[in-house]
Amino acid sequence: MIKRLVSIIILAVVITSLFMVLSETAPFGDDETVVSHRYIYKGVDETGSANLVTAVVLNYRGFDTLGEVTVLFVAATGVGAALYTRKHPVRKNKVEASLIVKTGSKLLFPMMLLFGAYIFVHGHLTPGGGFQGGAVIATAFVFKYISDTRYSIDHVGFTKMESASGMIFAGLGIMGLLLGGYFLLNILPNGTPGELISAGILPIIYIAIGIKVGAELTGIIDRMMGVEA
Amino acid sequence: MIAEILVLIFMPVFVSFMGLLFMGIQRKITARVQNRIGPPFYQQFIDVMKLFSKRENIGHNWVFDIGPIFAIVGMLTTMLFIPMGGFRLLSMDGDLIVVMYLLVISGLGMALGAGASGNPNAGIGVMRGLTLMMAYEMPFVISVLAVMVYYHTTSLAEIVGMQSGMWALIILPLSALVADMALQAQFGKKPFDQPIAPAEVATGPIVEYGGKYLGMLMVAHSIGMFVEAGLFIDIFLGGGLLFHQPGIIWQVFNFLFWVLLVFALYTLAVLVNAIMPRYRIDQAFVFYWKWPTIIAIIGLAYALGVSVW
Amino acid sequence: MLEFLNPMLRPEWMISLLFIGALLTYFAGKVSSALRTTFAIIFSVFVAFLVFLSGSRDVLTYWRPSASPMGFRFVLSINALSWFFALMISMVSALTIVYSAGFGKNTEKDNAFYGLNLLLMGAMLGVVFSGDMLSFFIFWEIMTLASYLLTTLAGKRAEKGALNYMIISTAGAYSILIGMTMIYTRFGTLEFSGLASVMGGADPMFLLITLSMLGIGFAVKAALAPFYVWAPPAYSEAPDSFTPVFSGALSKLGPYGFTLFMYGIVGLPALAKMGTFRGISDFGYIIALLGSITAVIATLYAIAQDDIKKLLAYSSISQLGYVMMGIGIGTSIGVAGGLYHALNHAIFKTTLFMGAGVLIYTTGSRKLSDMGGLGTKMPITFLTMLIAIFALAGIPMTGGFGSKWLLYEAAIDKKFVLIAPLAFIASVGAFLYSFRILQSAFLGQLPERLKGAKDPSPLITIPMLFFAGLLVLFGIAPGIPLGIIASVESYLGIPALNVSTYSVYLGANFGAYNAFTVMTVITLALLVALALFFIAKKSRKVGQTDTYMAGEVPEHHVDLYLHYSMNFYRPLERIFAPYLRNRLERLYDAFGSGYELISEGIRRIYTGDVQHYVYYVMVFLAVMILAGWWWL
Amino acid sequence: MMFYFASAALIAIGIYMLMVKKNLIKMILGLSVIDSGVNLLLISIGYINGKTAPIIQPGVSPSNVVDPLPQALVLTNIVIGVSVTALALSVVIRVYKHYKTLNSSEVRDLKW
Repeated sequence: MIKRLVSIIILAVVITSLFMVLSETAPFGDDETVVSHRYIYKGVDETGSANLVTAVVLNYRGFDTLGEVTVLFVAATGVGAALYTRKHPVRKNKVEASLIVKTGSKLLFPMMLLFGAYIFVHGHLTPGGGFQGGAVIATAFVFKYISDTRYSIDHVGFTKMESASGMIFAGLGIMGLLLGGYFLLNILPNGTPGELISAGILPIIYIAIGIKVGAELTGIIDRMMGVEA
Repeated sequence: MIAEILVLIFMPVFVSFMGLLFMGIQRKITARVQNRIGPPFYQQFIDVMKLFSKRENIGHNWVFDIGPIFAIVGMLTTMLFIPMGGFRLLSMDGDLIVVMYLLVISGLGMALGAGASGNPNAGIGVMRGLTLMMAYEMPFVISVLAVMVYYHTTSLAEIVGMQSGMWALIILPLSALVADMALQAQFGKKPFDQPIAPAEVATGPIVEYGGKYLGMLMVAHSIGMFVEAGLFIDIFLGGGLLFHQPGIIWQVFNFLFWVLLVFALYTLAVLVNAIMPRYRIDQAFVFYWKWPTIIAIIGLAYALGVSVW
Repeated sequence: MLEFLNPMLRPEWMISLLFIGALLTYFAGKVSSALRTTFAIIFSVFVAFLVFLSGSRDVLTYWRPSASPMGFRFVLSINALSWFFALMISMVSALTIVYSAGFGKNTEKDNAFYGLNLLLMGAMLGVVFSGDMLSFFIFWEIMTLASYLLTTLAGKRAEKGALNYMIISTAGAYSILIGMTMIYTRFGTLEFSGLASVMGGADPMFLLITLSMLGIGFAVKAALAPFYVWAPPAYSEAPDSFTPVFSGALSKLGPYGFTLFMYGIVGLPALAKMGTFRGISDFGYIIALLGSITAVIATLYAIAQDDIKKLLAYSSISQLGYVMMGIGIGTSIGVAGGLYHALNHAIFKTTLFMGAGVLIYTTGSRKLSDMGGLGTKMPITFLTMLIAIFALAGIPMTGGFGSKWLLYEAAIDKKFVLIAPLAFIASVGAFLYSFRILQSAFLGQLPERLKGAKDPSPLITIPMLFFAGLLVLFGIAPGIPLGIIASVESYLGIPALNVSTYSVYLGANFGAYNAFTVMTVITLALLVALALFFIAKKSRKVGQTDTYMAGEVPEHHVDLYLHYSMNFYRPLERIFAPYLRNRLERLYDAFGSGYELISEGIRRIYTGDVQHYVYYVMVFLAVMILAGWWWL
Repeated sequence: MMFYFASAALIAIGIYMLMVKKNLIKMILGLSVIDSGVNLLLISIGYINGKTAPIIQPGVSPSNVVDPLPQALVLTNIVIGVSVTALALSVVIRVYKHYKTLNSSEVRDLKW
């Protein structure tokens, strides 16, 4: 009990001061920062992407995103390593899903895939992008796993797809290096902002990221499902 | 030039002769102190004659032969570098430290020869000799250092020259006292005759030597007596210079006075020898590193204080 | 005649030749061992020859790598001081490589041995040739690493000693690094030539701190008083054919560092600003005092050793104490004595360690009490070691006397009544331990199992004979090395010594030392003694065991009793034992275990419970925030 | 202001879970809660009163959008958070297999 009390006191101190500092230094609803100013006013012209967040993520901070993808990849690898079993993991039958779930998942699965693809293809136009689309795709596979106790993904195919998309990302970056002198240079024309085919290489990258993230997250889920605990 | 060469030839002969004579006399004195009759004073000459004319000599190997040769070489060389009364053979070139190192040649050569003999008694004797050397060098070096610091020179000739007014013995009595204590061990007299202790290690390093080897060692020893005593005289007793006028006559007188001083120092050591038992080697070591060293340090501090401030 | 070599007489050539040679040697060993050994000998001897030829001509080389962000220039230069040390180092290293080739072992380790030896030689030359602190430090570290690896080549037993060496060396290197950083932040340059002009004007406190920081690093290599604990195990456990370099050449880098920084860079006037004691700077006086104390302590330890390499290791420490004493005193005589003694020590200690290697190879034991009577079986080894021991003990006729004499004169000249007696006593002690080697290894009775011992191959004896010859040459003509040293002194801005080929003249207050006169007199006396010896009846040779044993028959216990070398200085050891029970080692041990105890205590906060760690983080955060509120 | 308060509360709850709960899964949940709190905090720092999402389209002028930078950062943070959670969960699975417990104070092999 005393432990909880102490932790509450400590937390009160930390959080209160955090709150106070925040409301002093960055009052809620204040104007944008200097860096953002540039992004907001020049972003569309410079990148051709209507979605400014995408412009920041993929163009201005594209290198960060590559790193981020790497982190995800390392995490997936780590999960694989932590849950490694000598035999190929065999899913144990738990509770058989009900008819409604089975039927619903069959109905929804292609739609969810399509929706995920829509999200990452339109990453430069609407809210969303490769990561979100990938997550939606992974969710579709979760449905699959829930509804069918014997279902398992095609590991080889997924791995190949993931590698290929990763290589597309890195390859685009290197292409920029070769053609223009620095990494991830936008080598395609910007086009008209707001149209589907616009914003240079950004849609391609987002497609690659979407596929990669979907494959990785599905891989993680597969690993965790396959554990005999 | 001719005179100098004559002196150069005459001096070693004279010194070894006088040394043997003194050794004979000391045997007589010791005997009288101990209420014995003792051998005649010329006994040493008879011994040396006999040893050199012995028909059969026994040697071991060439290193063994080095011993007596080096003993004589070391002593002769050292003798030529110290001022002897009025005669300064090569001492203008000489330096106190050079002399002290030259003195070692004889001992080291002796130790080499003794070691090569392969007799354990010789080994023990050498060990004792070296240990004793380390023991008495401590107070001796400090007291000599006092003299060098006081006169601010390391040249023997300079030291002798600077004592023309007053002997260092009077200015630095403590250092002189300690140096005399060290002289007892340098002479190899009781209570510091552990290296050659006849009753324990069959006279130590020289146990294997006989015949001409022993004869050479006796000659070396007699020269060594003059060298060791002469060094003390040069450092503390004004080099035995009684008359400071130039001229060959005065020089001879000075030399005779020097020989007299050597005899006096030697007799003093012999008298101590006659009535003393022998220390164990570690007792001797502790003795030298205790009282004489403390006295020598006080003497050195005194000399430093007088000369610096 | 050798004009075509002129373009190669540049420091960067010599160093890179050795580094390339190290690689070539190592990989040649994979092909054939004979090729490897030939390569090693050719490269080392050739570079030693180049160093010899380069004389003391002033060659200054600047080299700046194209992408150096800080804009440092790497400077290599040859001047009088560095040439003197480079000559010493290259001579010892090259001849030791020749020497080790004589043993002709063919193990995989030998590849590394020769390669590392060349690397070490290059690094040592780099240290002395470098003209700025950065390259000095880089070469210094390469040197430490190479010598550490070489030491570990001896196998399991050497590892502890090597680790000790590495740890203390690393501490010393950090100390050097700190001093270097302080100098750089103050003056903005690391080049010696630039520093020499500005360091003199620095305030005394700054000089004292930087010099002490650098000095700690150099003192480790020079095995000076509180830092010598690594030396005995490292010297004695290192491979037998590496110890000559270790003790002969590598240890000289410590004195080199002191000389360079105290006199070459800071200079005498600036040193004097730190406060003087009877005409010399306090800093120098402390170094000199530490040196003389080291000399005495190490001598006392050396007397008690039965292991020949350990004895020589302690002897090295003691002799380096002399060198430091001379360099610390810093007068014309003192520096000359120190540098001369460094040269002499390099030569005679190399010879002695080489001889020790031969003895160990022959007898298969490092214990002196296992040897004996080898003098007649191995006359060349005996003679060379005898000359080296004469030099070590400072007997006139060998080089060792001149340097010791200069050192005493320097101490007495300044009336240092603390230093002079210590130096004298250490010298007397040197007679004791050096005679122990002679008595135990070469004199006395020959054990039965060593009947077949004989002198080793010419590859081994020639370097030893060369060094012994040098010692005798220096004994007769001290003007040859002292002339070089006089030019070093004038380079350093110290009044140069007044020398001619045969004699040294120090001034009115000192007797001159005329080596030629001494030599002549000794020769004359020798003639007299020989005449006396040969006029008398010829002696009959009898067997070694045919000695006076008071009626005992010696056959049964020849090995055990007739050879008196077991516990040779037992009485002396008994007296000193209570005072010398490895006090310093115990001090370091206590420091180590105390540190371990504290760390053990700190480690306790890692309870293994993740939640505790969360607590630590949060408490720390809260404390920081509260402190922040408080202060702001 | 509400958002600041909510995010602070979320962070506080997450840390409280870390500090008090013994169950490893609950601790990971706490970590996720902290994650959400931080995300919310970043997003609300970037909010500007009366402006809309940073997507330039007809009817939305650049002077009328909120700060896109924190949103991009949050995007990154979400991915990192997912990675961390996945890795932590898999480690917990491993821990459970090994120790047959999820109680953090019983898993003390890290001790000394």
